[in-house]
Amino acid sequence: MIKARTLSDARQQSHSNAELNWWIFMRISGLILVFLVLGHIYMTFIQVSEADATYVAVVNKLSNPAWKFYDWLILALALLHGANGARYSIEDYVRTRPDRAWIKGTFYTVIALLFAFGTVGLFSL
Amino acid sequence: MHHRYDVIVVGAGGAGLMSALYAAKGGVSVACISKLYPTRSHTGAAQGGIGAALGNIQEDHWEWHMFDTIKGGDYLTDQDAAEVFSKDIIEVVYELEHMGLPFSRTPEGKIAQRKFGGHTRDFGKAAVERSCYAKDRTGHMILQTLYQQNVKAGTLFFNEFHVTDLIIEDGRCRGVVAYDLATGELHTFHAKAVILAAGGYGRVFKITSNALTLTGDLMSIYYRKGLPLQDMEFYQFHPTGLAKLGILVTEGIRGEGGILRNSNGERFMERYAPTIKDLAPRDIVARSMTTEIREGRGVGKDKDAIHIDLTHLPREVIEGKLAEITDLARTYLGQDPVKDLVMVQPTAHYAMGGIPTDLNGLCLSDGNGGSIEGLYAAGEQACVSLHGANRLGTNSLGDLVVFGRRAGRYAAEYAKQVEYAEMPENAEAESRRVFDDLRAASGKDNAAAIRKELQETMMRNVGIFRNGPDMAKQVEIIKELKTRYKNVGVSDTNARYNSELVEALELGFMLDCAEAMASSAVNRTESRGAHDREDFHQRDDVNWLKHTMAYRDMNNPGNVLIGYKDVALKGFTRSFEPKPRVY
Amino acid sequence: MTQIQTPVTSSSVVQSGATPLAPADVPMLPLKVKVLRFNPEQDKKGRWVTYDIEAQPGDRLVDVLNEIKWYHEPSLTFRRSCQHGICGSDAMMINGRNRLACKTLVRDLVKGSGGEITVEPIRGLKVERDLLVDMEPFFDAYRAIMPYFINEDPAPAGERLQSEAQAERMAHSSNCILCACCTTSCPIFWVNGSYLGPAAIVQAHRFIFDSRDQATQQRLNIMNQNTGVWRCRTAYNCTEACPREIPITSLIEEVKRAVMFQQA
Amino acid sequence: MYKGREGQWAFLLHRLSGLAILLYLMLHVFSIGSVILGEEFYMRIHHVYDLGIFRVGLIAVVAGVVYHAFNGLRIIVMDFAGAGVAYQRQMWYGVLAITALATLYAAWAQFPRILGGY
Ligand SMILES: Cc1cc2nc3c(=O)[nH]c(=O)nc-3n(C[C@H](O)[C@H](O)[C@H](O)COP(=O)(O)OP(=O)(O)OC[C@H]3O[C@@H](n4cnc5c(N)ncnc54)[C@H](O)[C@@H]3O)c2cc1C
Ligand code: HEM
Ligand code: SF4
Ligand code: F3S
Ligand code: FES
Repeated sequence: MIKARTLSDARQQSHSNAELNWWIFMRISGLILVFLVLGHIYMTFIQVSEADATYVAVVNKLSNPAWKFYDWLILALALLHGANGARYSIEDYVRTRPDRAWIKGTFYTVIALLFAFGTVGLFSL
Repeated sequence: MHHRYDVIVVGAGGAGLMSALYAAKGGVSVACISKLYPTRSHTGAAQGGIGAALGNIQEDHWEWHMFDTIKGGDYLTDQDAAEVFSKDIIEVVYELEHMGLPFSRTPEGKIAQRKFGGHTRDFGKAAVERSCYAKDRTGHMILQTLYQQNVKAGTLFFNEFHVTDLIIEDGRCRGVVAYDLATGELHTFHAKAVILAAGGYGRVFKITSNALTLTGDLMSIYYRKGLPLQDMEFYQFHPTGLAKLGILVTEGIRGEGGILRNSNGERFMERYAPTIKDLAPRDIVARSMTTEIREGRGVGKDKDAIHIDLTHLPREVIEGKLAEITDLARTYLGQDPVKDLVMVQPTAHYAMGGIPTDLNGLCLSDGNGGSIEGLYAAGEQACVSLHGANRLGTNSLGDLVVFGRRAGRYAAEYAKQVEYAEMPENAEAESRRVFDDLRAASGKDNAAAIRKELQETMMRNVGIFRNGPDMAKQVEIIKELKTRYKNVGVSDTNARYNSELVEALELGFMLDCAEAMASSAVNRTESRGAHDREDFHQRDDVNWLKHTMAYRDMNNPGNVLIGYKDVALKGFTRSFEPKPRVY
Repeated sequence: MTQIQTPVTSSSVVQSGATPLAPADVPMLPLKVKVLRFNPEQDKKGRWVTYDIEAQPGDRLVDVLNEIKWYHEPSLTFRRSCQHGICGSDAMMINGRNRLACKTLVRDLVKGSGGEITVEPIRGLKVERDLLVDMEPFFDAYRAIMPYFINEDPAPAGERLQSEAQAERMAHSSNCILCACCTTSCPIFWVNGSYLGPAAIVQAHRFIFDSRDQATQQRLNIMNQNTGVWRCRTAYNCTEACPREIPITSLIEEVKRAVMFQQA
Repeated sequence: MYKGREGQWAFLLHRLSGLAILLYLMLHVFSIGSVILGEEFYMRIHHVYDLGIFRVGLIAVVAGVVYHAFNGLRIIVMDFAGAGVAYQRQMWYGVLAITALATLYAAWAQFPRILGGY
């Protein structure tokens, strides 16, 4: 973003609620993720060993639509939440314009691909 | 580099910002040059308040304010100035409020007011709440508000530019020369009108409430041109500076009920000013304190301080209305006003004298009505003679805005009427010479050592109590320091941000101010207001009801020539006969 | 030329005018003052220089720096004016934290037997020379929030009324002296200069919560942009650095909520 | 290093943990998602996780997630309640304590399995 140096710059830049909405989203998704992610970790890592997550086990578990939805919610919320969080970092640390555009572009593409990959994975089983 | 604006304002304290605002309102191009960022100006340090007869707490009238100002000034105040002031200030305080200044409020939502030294009802009957305040940071709020309004108005600022010379030819001011700290370059500013508002020179004293940068630059530059400085002998010592440091503890502390006590715990002001006690004007309180100390009733290790007692006030008042000074006392002395007595000492505070002006801020070139066309002045560095021989608390902030406003207005009006007067070629030659001299000097002497000696000797010889022999000695000391000053070298040869060079320059300005001050003081053989002589104890209206005009002797530098100017003893509608000054 | 000795010892002979006079029984502490110096005309990058000097526990750090400048190293460059924390000139990074040199006492920096004090310029703004930085970006951010009172209604003859509680709403935010201690302590501002920074938000708060002001919406809009309040990650460095004890993070959070409710 | 206090470190850790678990999430989605590429491919990746170093790494992920989650709650409380700002330090120590406990618990649950090769 260009810095608002004058009032008119500032006015020009101020018509979007994007940052506010993301801010709220981070909080709401965070609240939901607490339960989803901690639950997920508890069930898949503490109760059972990582070694138990065999192909068969995963396929079995995901044959239940409830788990499908549960995992998909984590996938969607966590990726969005994480991607936006990473955007904060990119905007803070990458200060030159062309670099930032490239990095953001590549990063969003990777996230989108992963989301597609994961979704297909969940629902094709 | 060369610049050209209709009006140039020098200084961005309360006076400079107010005049810049009003000059801009006059529809001319304005630029403000300041050696500090505007919000760093010392107006921000003012705590107690700004006096105006709003009558928000108790009945009050501008006539009472006018009377108090004149009496406070020991009748050396020009009464026409006092009348204009006491009327205008009411309007200007409301104007400040309309600019958004966050004043403290009364329960009805009006501007809050409190008592202050020397402000009375009914011509001296009893203390009255006249000081409008924003907690104890009124000056801070005025400075911020005025700067904000200038940002709104789009005033152009040249920050960290030190004005080094005024261009005056054939009785008309044509502009200024300034040194850009960032690059080390000299800039010339061509103008139709120039307003000077560069503040005071308290740094000539050792213990002072003034900032390090208050070195009387523009007074000195004016004086170097052979132009007069008025009433320089009148310098106010504020009774309550934090012991040793001089950092100010507002008079508002006594307005809120604080009491001065000596080592016996006695409320000694009852003896010196039976009617208004601790709320007597500053000169009287400072002298009473010094007398107590001299007679062995001081407190502290060196028995050279006095206690201010707030412990009987509720904590909310102390931490709320007096938050600033509570913090200062805790930080610097480790004394908590809520439960401890705080040690204070008189501190050099305010220059009543300065560049003489008329009621519109136009600078005067002599005591007989001569003036410099196109040159205006306001604020502490100017002398309309509102404060006479002693300023009342809260009247300085008032002075800044009332006379800053007038100077801005009249300068703009003037600038609209005239064409640019020609700027001489090589306008910066004199400034260049001053810098070259400093750079080329032998370097045998250290600027800081000279400054320190000046500050200590001024404190000792031209301080609260004065006498002929000491002051005469001081005149000689200053001569000697000026000779030594010629040898001060500047070891830093860099162009960018050369603060050593600038400080050496400022020392030169301080020496001039001290010279005018000491010479004016020896000359006045009476005691009046802040000028108190042990060898001439009485006020002498027959011989001395007149202003001093100190000129540098251009043929014999180092010598000071003294002239005089009449005191305006009549206001426009009211006048007050000189009377003995008792409280 | 003035004699410059480094390292130096002082200071029974030369004592700065600003230094409070020592009662004889207060000991002088030996200090090593490590200053990160930079001269644009000679240096490529900053260099540490150590000054050996003596001071009293009750001295302000600014007294110590003045002492160095006046008697030992005249080229040392830093801003200062009022010497008591009201003008906001002398923000610097002292022992790793932003403070005003004039509100920092020697006894709060070293132990009773003396020690080392490090002094660096504040971060995130270009160092011009030694401890003096370019303040323009800081004031640009200040100017971007419309830092002035706006009320287009014709003014009444007297004051605009305001209750004591409404006036108190501005008590903290109007206390700001624009020293930049906060903005230059903010980890976001260090890396992202387009963030308006805590000081500008405090100034916006001053007007947003002024019952008399009419430009609340515009200011909230400015705060709502990418460079505004949403960049704050509640790191609290600003609050801890503020010499005026303004609860800055609280104020920023209030502005965030105000933006949220405005848009709701 | 700037000598910030709790808030600065809380922020720094929150950011680092967020980025770290995002990185892990991306790997995780890829590895679990690879079920669609068939059992052989999936298990080949999956066996890498059996390495001790990975299993210890997973404990670190737990630590990161728990810290981030609870500090995220701390941030939300600060954003919406004045008291949250007033007690942010105490809450941060709470977050650290919870993180430490959760991490120890995860380690306690994991180490026998790691040592036992299960
Ligand atoms: C601690 C303290 C408390 C006070 N409390 C009160 C109070 O409660 N009530 C009251 O009425 N009065 C009070 N006063 C007095 C009053 O505040 C001052 O007299 C007043 O602020 C002076 O304002 P000014 O605009 O003239 O100058 P300043 O505010 O001092 O500003 C001077 C300006 O000139 C500039 N300048 C100086 N030299 C140059 C140069 N060579 N080139 C360019 N620019 C230059 C500076 O940068 C600065 O911007 C107090 C004073 C002090 C010190
Ligand atoms: C488990 C529950 C979670 C909660 C309660 C939570 C909460 C939050 C909150 C409130 C923020 C905003 C911080 C701020 O504005 O200062 C945030 C930021 C962030 N979160 Fe989460 N989060 C959670 C899970 C995750 C997960 C699973 C990831 C990774 C995929 C993640 C990655 C991030 C990142 C990268 C940031 C940005 C950090 C920054 O810029 O400061 N979070 N989180
Ligand atoms: S908020 Fe505090 S730290 Fe920030 S600029 Fe204002 S006074 Fe300085
Ligand atoms: S340090 Fe920076 S991140 Fe926010 S709380 Fe202060 S502005
Ligand atoms: S010198 Fe004014 S704030 Fe420190």
